[in-house]
Formats: sequence, structure tokens, C-alpha cells
Amino acid sequence: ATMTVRDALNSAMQEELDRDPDVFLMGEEVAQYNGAYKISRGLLDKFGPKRIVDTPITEMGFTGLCVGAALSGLKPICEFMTFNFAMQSIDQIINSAAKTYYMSGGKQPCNITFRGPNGAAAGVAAQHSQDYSAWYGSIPGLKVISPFSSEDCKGLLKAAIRDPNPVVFLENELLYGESFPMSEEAASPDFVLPIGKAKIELEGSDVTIVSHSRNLIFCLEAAKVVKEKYGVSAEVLNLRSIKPLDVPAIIESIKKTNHAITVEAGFPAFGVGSEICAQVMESEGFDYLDAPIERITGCEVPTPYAKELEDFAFPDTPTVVRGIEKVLSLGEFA
Amino acid sequence: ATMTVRDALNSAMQEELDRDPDVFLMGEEVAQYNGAYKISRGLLDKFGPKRIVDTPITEMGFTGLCVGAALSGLKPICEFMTFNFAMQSIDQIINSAAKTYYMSGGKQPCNITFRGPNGAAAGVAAQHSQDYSAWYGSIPGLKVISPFSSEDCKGLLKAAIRDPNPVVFLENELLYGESFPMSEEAASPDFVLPIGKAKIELEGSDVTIVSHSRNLIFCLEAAKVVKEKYGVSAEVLNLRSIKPLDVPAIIESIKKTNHAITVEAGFPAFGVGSEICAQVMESEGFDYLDAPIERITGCEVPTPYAKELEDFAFPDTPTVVRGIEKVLSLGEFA
Amino acid sequence: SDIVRIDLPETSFETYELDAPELTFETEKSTLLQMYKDMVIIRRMEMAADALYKAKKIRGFCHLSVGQEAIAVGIENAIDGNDDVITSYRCHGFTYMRGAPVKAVLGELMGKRCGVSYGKGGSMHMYAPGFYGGNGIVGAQVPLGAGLAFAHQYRDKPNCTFTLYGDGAANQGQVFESFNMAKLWNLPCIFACENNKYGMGTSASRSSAMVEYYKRGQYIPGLKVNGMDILAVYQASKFAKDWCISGNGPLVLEYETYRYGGHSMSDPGTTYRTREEVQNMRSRNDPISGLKAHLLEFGIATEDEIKAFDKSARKYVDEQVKEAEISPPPEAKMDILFEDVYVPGSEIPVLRGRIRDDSWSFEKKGFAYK
Amino acid sequence: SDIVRIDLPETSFETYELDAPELTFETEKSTLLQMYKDMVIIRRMEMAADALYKAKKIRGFCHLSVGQEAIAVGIENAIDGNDDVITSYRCHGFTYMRGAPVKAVLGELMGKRCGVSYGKGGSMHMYAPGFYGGNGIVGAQVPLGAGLAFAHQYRDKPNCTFTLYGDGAANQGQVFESFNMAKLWNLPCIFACENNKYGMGTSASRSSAMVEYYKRGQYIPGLKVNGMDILAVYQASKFAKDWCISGNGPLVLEYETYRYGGHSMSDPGTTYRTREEVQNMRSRNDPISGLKAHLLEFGIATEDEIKAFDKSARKYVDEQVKEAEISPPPEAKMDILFEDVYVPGSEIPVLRGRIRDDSWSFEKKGFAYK
Ligand SMILES: Cc1ncc(C[n+]2csc(CCOP(=O)(O)OP(=O)(O)O)c2C)c(N)n1
Ligand SMILES: Cc1ncc(C[n+]2csc(CCOP(=O)(O)OP(=O)(O)O)c2C)c(N)n1
Ligand SMILES: [Mg+2]
Ligand SMILES: [Mg+2]
Repeated sequence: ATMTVRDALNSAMQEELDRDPDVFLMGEEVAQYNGAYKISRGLLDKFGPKRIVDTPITEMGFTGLCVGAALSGLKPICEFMTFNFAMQSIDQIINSAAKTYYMSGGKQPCNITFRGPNGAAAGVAAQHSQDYSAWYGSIPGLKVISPFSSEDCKGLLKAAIRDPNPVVFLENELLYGESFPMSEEAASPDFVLPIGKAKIELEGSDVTIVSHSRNLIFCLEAAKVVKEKYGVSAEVLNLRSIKPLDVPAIIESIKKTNHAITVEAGFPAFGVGSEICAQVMESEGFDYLDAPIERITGCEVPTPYAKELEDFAFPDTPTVVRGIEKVLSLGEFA
Repeated sequence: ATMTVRDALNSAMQEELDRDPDVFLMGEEVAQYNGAYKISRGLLDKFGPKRIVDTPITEMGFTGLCVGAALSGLKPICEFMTFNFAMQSIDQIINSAAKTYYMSGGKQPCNITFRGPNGAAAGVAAQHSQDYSAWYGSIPGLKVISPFSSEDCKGLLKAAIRDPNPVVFLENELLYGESFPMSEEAASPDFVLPIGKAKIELEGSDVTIVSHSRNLIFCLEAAKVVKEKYGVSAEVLNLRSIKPLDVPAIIESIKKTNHAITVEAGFPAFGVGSEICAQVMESEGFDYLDAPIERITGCEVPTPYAKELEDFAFPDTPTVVRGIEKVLSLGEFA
Repeated sequence: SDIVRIDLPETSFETYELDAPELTFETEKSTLLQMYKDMVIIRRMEMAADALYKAKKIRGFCHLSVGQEAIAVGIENAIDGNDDVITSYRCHGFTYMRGAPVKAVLGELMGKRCGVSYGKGGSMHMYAPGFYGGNGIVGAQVPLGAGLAFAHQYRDKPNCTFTLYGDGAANQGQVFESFNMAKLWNLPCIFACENNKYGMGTSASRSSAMVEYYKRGQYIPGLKVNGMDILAVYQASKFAKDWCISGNGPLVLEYETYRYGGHSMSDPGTTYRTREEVQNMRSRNDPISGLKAHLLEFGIATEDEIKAFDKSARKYVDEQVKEAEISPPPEAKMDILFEDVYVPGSEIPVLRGRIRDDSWSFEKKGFAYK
Repeated sequence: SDIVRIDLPETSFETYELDAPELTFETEKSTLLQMYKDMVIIRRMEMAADALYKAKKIRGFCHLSVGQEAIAVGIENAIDGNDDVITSYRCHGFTYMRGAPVKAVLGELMGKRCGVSYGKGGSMHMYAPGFYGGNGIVGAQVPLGAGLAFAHQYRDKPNCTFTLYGDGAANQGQVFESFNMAKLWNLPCIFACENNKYGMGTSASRSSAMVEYYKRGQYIPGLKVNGMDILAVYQASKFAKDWCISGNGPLVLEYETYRYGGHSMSDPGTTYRTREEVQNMRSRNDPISGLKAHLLEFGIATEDEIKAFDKSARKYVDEQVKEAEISPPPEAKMDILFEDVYVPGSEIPVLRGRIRDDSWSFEKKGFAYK
């Protein structure tokens, strides 16, 4: 069977709302409007206005309110219409949610899930297109998830909601409508994925492609291209989580392939790829590398509106192919 | 002659306020109180309440107000009591200041300087100790400066105020009272340093230590230690700026030393050191490295209060020494 | 004579800690005529945008102000080029009124190089002299507007800033932070709430504990205005400017208005309100029909003349659409991509491409590593 | 009898859209006595903190509430353990009143393992059952408090939350965002402004366009209380709890108070106000002296008995100081450093040290790479 990412997220919330009366969903347009992107469709009808709560457009306020409810022992799911708007409330996410457990010497936990679309959609320009993976990923006290497929979304959102720590769950608007296979096991309400384990989406032996979220589509396509063009066997690794970063899985793959590229849609500097390069360099994985790791990233510009320019702003299949060619000294890099 | 960092910052502002009537200073306690850390001492007396403006404790509001004034052509210096509080207004810094020039296709510049202490002071715990270098450094449209000495502070703050782009100027509270030599040239009101050029604080031939801001103290001390202990000649590079990052200077030094460590006080993941590792790995500098770059960073914990633990949370001289020993296979790493 | 005397209905204004503007005032016939033409052009322009969006020639978000035209046009007639305006993403009418040609607005929507932001901003990010956007972050423009007003005061200029925001935005904390500073410092800032009754799918009463937006400055006087009547908008806006430049400090205006369409092109706008409600507003309160009645009543134009205006407005917009459509998009070139991140001459040396090899050097004016 | 009748002065309250609490009420003698003892202990505790800071045994920030003790004590007497309290960094008195021993407060200040937060939080980050901090970010605790109130409502519990903030914090946007949600959703939240006249060096009138903080909820009723009179604080706080649990929704309280010392230990507190002002408050309005007069007046205690209480409070605090002083700090060990980042059993596998070799593995319960 298949399921869209939208439905996977919806059923993850539904199951957890069913399972635990302390779970509630709060955010802009989540209730009566069924969600700006319809992720919460039907939840108001099923769980009523006490548990599915529409808010005013006051991110700082409702984020803080959700964190307060979490400090009190409830398990809020705090939806951001997009994570761009969470920049208004990032102080509450970091200073109130992520740090309190530590500051209290372990007295005051905060079981909360912040979720919503992260990164660019199509044609929404600079203010609506930022990818916050690395920012949140840098914060001790947070866990940061960036799922790809419907199974990822379902299994990891449920894990996030159950996790006793604050979790940032970064979705991708352009994936919401995508369908993915859904195993029987994953369809069960008991299905939960462990946070922090990368997944090999495609096994291969010649080059490791490390990516997360929607860019995996391009990675998988690029893997096909290089297979056909050069007979190259690419291994595609879906990080699934940014914090923790499954470095052991990356290293293991590199030991096999001796080559790696990273692919992400965030700004290049201080990004996910940078951290992976640094961690591989300082690990035993380094000795297995036959070429430097190549980073494929978003371009270092605020996202332009016009398609002709926007097309340059984020990774695509040809760019991933170029990255593979580069680390393997093929094509233009031969 | 010598000058404290505090006085250097003060005179930089004073000179620019003198030079350009469009420059004004706004922030909490900057006027009547002479600055929470006395950086703006005397400025109210000299320039009056129109140009030295005390604000309510409303970071989002006064940051946005400063950005609006900058869009209108004024040149605000927006002081944050610390950059921790700027997390409340980071949306205005990024979405309104950094991105507008691009979103307007170059029609709407924004000449503004955001400044204040960044990173940890002593014993101020988790909410008051975050280092934002990498976050701001990731944003195209911003320049990010992290000065060390009094000359850095004076020359670069003046450059920041004059720069037609939004500049984030990250100071360090623990450096405010430190004295540094001040050349005659630097004492002049015409002294301006170019943004983006790293400075060799100490020449050396065996290992490159790349750092910024206050940690350079430990780097210089560590250089002495390894000199005495092993006869190692360390080159200490003061980045001065996080965006742009002077990678050419780092590579040049590595070509000479073949070994490098990075030292910073931020959280380790997705940090300044990560980006340096990645950029060196993908450059010709890589071929000159005889060992992987070692990152010395803040510890991956929210900053603890008790000194016994806080001491573990940030780099110090012995840790820098260990880093050097590691890349050179000396001491415990021999 | 060229002058007409306007008698606004008693219901035009409601006041808070304030004496209402005069209901009676004089204005020039030509002004009313021009107001009419401008409203018609804005409406046509946005109807064109609607069609272009449906034809997939506009991407991403597109927020139309159909129904709300009286506000942009009324304000512009009350201020001059040295005054400032800033608003949210619902900005096409304001952009046009501040001087951008229709072609430049539609060109921007279509991501063309002839667009006001050269195709880099899109629907939400338009600028013009004295117009500071177009902001995509709800509420963020409000402190920016206070800053524009601060600059007027700093420069000792007798000017004001109209800072527009929606009924949904009116709850944002930074609005209140701006109120506080503006009052403390007596800034010539008009906080102007376009209350169109909904923020996306949320009605005012579900988002706001107090829906009398003109009172929400609390310690700032307020004025509620029938925002569907351009004459009331005009008179209130003139009053507001006058208030500010007379040194009275800030003012909160509430323009009561209505958007006929959905929140953005992706919202049908029908799930959270009834068709009757929309139909009622359209048929009874339309600002264009309202002004048309005045033009006829005052003998400023005949039914035929008005038809002719409408026709020529349509023709004009159609031409502008065509011109914008055939205009080229930005060339898919790296120098254009990397342009405008920093002010020319002050760039950082290299901006990175998606792959390191595509990085751009401003010194070389070419790829950095090739 | 054990009961006394209190007649509060007319000047105790000012109201906004509200009927004032009764000025006359009865309470137990023992309650008043306990209030006195608690205020004296808090004052002694903070004087000890002052001395310890000067002796460099406390690091970083340290914000004392000397002069403001009536608020923490008055509120605690009006609520019960199922109600919640949250405040800013000026939190020592509240922490004590919510059940933490003096030793644990002072221990935390000195970064000792016996501290309420085991030495990890310091002055600004203290917690106790029903007490949620201690927050170092001005204003941030206000939406958190609204969330605590939301939780009471969610659980259908007849409880309320006291959300304290300063006159400076009162301008923060998130305060208004919280007001709005609390009123919309009828949350049992008491927004309680401790107006001590200054936010750091800025007087209320220089930070706030409107200094009647009890009115600033605008659409939320408000009550101003003489915060230097613990009986008024007590009565107002009881009224406030009652208001909330009766389903009336939120309430804004303003406790008018004064801090005798500087903003924090690094502020002498003398550059922005006169010594006379401070002296006046101390000598005429001190909450402890005020209650002492009542104790004498009602014959609850004699001058000698009170002296004895004072002495024993001093002795008790001195002992607690000593115990805290000799208590050990956290051991300088990596497992303690890395503890409490995540809830045990749900940690991420490895947290990095300053150098990779110092990274910690929760699986190995030791260094990750050694
Ligand atoms: C901070 C932030 N939160 C959420 C959004 C998403 N959003 C865009 S417009 C809008 C509704 C705004 O309503 P209102 O202020 O009434 O203005 P209107 O659209 O009616 O003109 C929302 C929720 C956003 N752009 N920014
Ligand atoms: C967001 C933020 N901005 C600034 C500060 C620095 N700061 C700490 S306390 C304070 C003054 C607060 O005054 P008030 O709210 O009146 O409380 P009081 O200290 O008088 O109890 C300031 C500016 C901070 N901690 N957080
Ligand atoms: Mg609206
Ligand atoms: Mg105060």
C-alpha cells in the first residue's frame, strides 16, 4: 500500500492523540481550517476544540504557551505554518524549551514537539524559504528530525511526540502530496521509529550520498543517472535525523564506498554538510576516503522568486550528478 | 599606547557619530545609564538624546524600528545588551535586514550595525551564554564580525558602521576590560580595517591555530606552552570576521604548517570549526594537511552555572594545547 | 466649479479619545475622478493577476486586495511623496499607487526582469519610492514603519508614515512594542489596521480578544473608518497625516474593509464564511461602485464617460499584462543570481554555489574556482 | 480568639473594570505570624546572598528582591500547592515560598550540589514543585505562565497560575500576545506585574507609554495593589485566585513595590534615583516593619517576641548559609557535566566535548572514543 506524507503525518498525530490524553495540537489554522496544508484534516472533528486549538498569529505567544503547558506535564504538538515564522519564537524554543531541563538540574522536563514545513516551497521567495536544520541541530537539549518518506514521517513523528525531550520536527511542504510505500507494519498504531538512525534508501558500493528530506528524491534520481551513465553504484543514505546525526552510519557506508557527497537545501555555510565533513575528517572514516567529500547545498543567496534564478538556488538531480562525478573524477571532472 | 576594548568600541562609535549625522545609537540602557557594560559611556552627554536613544526592553520592536530607520537611509547602531536577547528579534535581523536588499532586486539597501556581547560571560548560565557566530554567519546578506583586540574593535566597528550592508558585530563581555596595544595609526579617526581579512597574531611554522574573539588568548598562551614544551612553532590566526570567512588566509597558513586546529566557544555542531574543516577539505589546502584538522569548541551542553562544570564548557589553554598535541602526535597522542 | 462639497455619512467614523474628522469637506472633481480611475486600474490589475495565477504564470503566493482598493488609493491622495507607506504581502495596490507601473507589478508577479524587484521578490516583496514593501512576515512591517517614522522625526521633516497591517497581525506582540515606543517618543506614525474581518480562515473574533482595533493602541487615540468608502478613507487619512505632523504623535486607524477573494490564490475563501456574506459586501459596499455613484451624483462624469474609463482602464491593464508577459525573465545566469546579495562594491569576496565549482567571485566577476 | 479582623486602608487597591476586593477580612493570627517569619527569612536569605556575592562566593548575576518580599509571601498564602507560580530571574523569595529550603536557594547561588538545581542553574534558574522558574529572558515567562494556566484548564482543575513580570517586562510584545490568548480562551491566569518602578536603570515612565500597569490588559480587568503591604497583597491575591477559578478568565494585577538595592549585584542602584527616594521607601513603606506594627497592634506578638523571631530567623539563615557553604560543588566530572541535557534513557548517543576525545557516550557511560 502507499500513503502520502500528508496522510502519514495526519495518522501519526491521530494515533498519538488517541493514545494519550495529554497530547494536544496547537497552531494557526490547525482546527477549523483543517491546517494551512491540511495536515490536521479531520482532527478537530475527531478530538474537539480542547485538543485541537486554533491560535492567533502570535508565534512567540503560542510557542511559549505550548512550552508552559509542556513544563506542566502536557505533551503539546506545536505546529508552525512554516518554520520561517518560528524565527519569531525561536527564543522560546531554545531558551525555554531546550535549556530548561539542564538549567533545572534535571528537575523540569519538557515533552514538546515543534513541527511544520521547513525550507523552501516553490516560488515563495526569500522570507519563506529558509532551512533551519543546522540552527536547531546545533542546540544541545533539542532533538531534530528531518524525515523523508511516509514511513519516516509516521514513525518518527510518533517517536517525537512520545520523546520526553523537546523535538523539532522539520517537514517539507513539497513532499506533503508525495506518495510512498507503506508497509503493513508501518500502518499499525504501534509503529514507531527510533530517533537518530539513518536509513539506507539505496544500497551501493562506489559512492555514498548523504542527504535528508526532499533532496533524497534528487539523490535517488542521480544514483540512477550515474548507474546508467557510468555504471556507478551509489549508496543513498537518508539521515532522518539532524540531531543526533548518525555519523556511524555515514562512516560505515564510506568504508564501503570510499567516496561521499552530502546533499542538502540549506545555506552552505555552517550547514549539515559542513558538520558531516568535519566529523568524517576527524574519525576513522577519513582514512577510507579516496577523495574529499563534496558538499551540495543551497546556494549562498536569499532565495530569489523568479523560477529561472530559483532553479539555481537549490540542489537538483544534475547538480547531484556533478557532485558524484567530481568525487569519482568522472565526466567534466575526469 | 594601550587601550581597552571598551574604550576602543566607545571611540569607534564616537568618531562615527561625529563623522556622519545619519549615525545614531539605540538600545537598552545605552544613554542615561551609559551602557549596561559602559560601552557607550559619555555618548549621551556628547550627542544628546536624539542620537543616543534608550529603549524599552522590547528587542523585537526596537530592532525592527532600527531596521526601518536604516531602510529610510539612516545608519543605526543597534545595541543588544547581549546577543542572547537578540534571539527575540532575530526575525527582524534576518528577514527584514539581511534579505531586503536581495528581495528588492537591489533597490532597498539597509545600512545597519547590530552589536553587543556574544557568547558566555562568567557564571551566567545557559540562557545568557550562547555564541551566535555560526547562525549569523550562515546568512547571505549579512556580514559578521568577531573582533579580538582593541585595534580590531575600533577598525572593524567603524568599518561596520560605514558598510552599506547589515553587519552583525559580535563582541565579548570578558574582553571589554582587557587592554591591548594601540598604534598611533589606529588612534586616528581615519583608521578603518577592511572587513574579511584575518590577521596573523603570531607567526609560526608547525601548526596553524585558527580562532576568533576571546579564545585567541588561550591560543596565544597555548602557543607559548607548546613552544616551551616541544619547541613547536604555532601560527595563530585571528579570523576577525565570520562572514566572510578568510579561507585563503587559513589555507596559506596551512601550506606552511601542514597542521591546523580551530578554536571557538560556540556549540560544536554546525559551528565555525565545522565550516573551516569542510572548506579546507575541499580546497587545495587539503593536500597540505599532514593530519586531520582538530576542532576545539564549546562543549555540547547548555552552559552550566557552577564553576566546576562551566570550566569544562568552554575552551581553555590546556585544551588548546591538547588539540595541538593531537594534530602533531605529541604528548598523550604521541 | 472644480470643487465639490462632500458630506460623509455620520457612520463614517468612530472615535477613541479623539475628536472625529469633519464629515464635510471640499475636494476637487479631478481628484475624485482620478481616485476612481486608480481604483479601477488596481482592481483590473489584480483580476489580471488572478487570471495569470490560474494560468500558472504566477508562482507561489499571491494575495489580492480586491474589495480593499479604497485604502491604498485614499491614503495616497492624502499624503505626498515625502511621506512613507509600508504594508504586508497584500501590497500590489500600494505599490501601484506609490508609482510603480502596472507592468512592473505584474512583471514582478510573473518573475520578469521588468518587475519592480527585477523578479527577485515576487508578490510579497515590492518596493517603490516612499514605499518600503511588501513584507511576508505577519507583523514585521509594524516596527519597520515605526522606524520610518522615527527617521522623519530624526530629520525634522513634516512627514508621516502609514504602517498598514491586518486584523490578524493586530495581535502580534511587536505591534504593541511599536505602539509603546511610538507613543513614548511621539513618532509621526499612523498604525493603520486593514480590518478585512479575517486572517486567513480565522475571523477577527476568533483571533482577537478585542476586535475594536482602533482602540487597541489604548494610550494612543484611535479612529475607525469605513474603509469601503474612499471619501471617508481619504478624509481620515488626511486627518491622520495632519495629526502626526502637528506633533500629536502616533495614531491608530482602523479601516473596516473586506476582501472578496480568498486569503491567497490557494484559498477558495468559502469554507469559513458564507457566500451571502461575500455577496452582500460586494453588492452593497463596493468602493468602486460607491465612488461611481458619487461621480454621477456630483455630475463629475456621466454613465457613458465612466463606461469609457472602465474600458480604457481594462485596455490599459490588458496592454500592460501583454507587455509584462512578453518581457523576459531574469537571464538564468550566475551573475544575476549572485547580484543584490550585497551592495555593489561592498560584496564579500565569494558566494558559494550549490556545488563549490559554481561559487562566484566578485573580484573575478566570474566563477571563483575555475 | 485565633482570628483577627483586618481593615485595609482605602488606598490599598485601585481597580479597572472590576469591583475591588473587600477591604475588611478575617484571618488567623498564626497566618500573620508565619507571614512575618517568612518575610524575615527571605530578607535575611537575600542579605546573606548579598554578602556571599561580595565575598565572591556567588558568580554571575544575582538579583535580589529586598523590599519586595510581601509579594512572594502574600501570594503563597493565598494559593495552594496545586496552583502554579512563575517569575523572572528575581526569584529567590518565590523559590523559598514554594518549598525550597534556604540552604537549597543559597546553595544554588553558590553553585553547590545541594542547590535547587544542583548547581546547574544559578541565581536565575530555580524550580520547585508548582514553581516553574526563574527565567533569564525578560518577558519569556509570561506566555509560559499562560501555558501553565492552559494546563489547569485542560485538566479541568480549579487552579490558577500567578505569572509575575516587571514593569520593564510589561512592554514586551509576548505579554500582549499572552493577554490576548488568555482572554480569548478564558485561561485562569493572573498576570501579575511587580512594578518596582525601574527596569535596570530605566524608570517606568521612560520605558512605558502608560504606567498604569493594571490597566494594560485593556480588555482584561485589572487591580492595583499596595505591594508593600502584605495584607493587601494577600487579600488581592486571594481575590485573584478566586476570580480565576470562578471562570472569569484572566486578571491583571499590579503590585506597586520597590527594590531597595540595585538591579543586580553589579548595579549600585544610585545613579538613576535619589538616595532619598530609596530611604523614604525603606523607612515608610517597608513590608516587614508594616506587618510588625500589625502584630503588635493585634497583640499577636510582643516586641520581645518579635525580636526573638528575628534573632532565630537570623540564626536559622546563618546556619543554612554555613551548611550551604560547606556543601560540595558538583564534582568536576564529565558524567555530571553531560547529565541533564536529555532525560535519562532518551539521550542522544554522544555529546561532544571541547575536544573530540572528551566526547561522552551514554551507552558506554564513559568517553565515546577512548
Ligand atoms: C509570522 C507569520 N505567521 C504566519 C504567517 C502566515 N500568514 C500569512 S498571512 C496570514 C494571515 C494574516 O491575516 P491579516 O493580518 O488579517 O491580514 P490579511 O491577510 O487579512 O490582509 C498568515 C497567518 C506569516 N506570514 N507570518
Ligand atoms: C529579552 C531580554 N532583554 C534584556 C535583558 C536584560 N535585562 C535583565 S533584567 C532587565 C530589567 C527588567 O526590568 P523589570 O522587568 O522591571 O524587572 P525588575 O528587574 O525590576 O524586577 C533587563 C533589561 C534580558 N534579560 N532579556
Ligand atoms: Mg485580515
Ligand atoms: Mg522593575
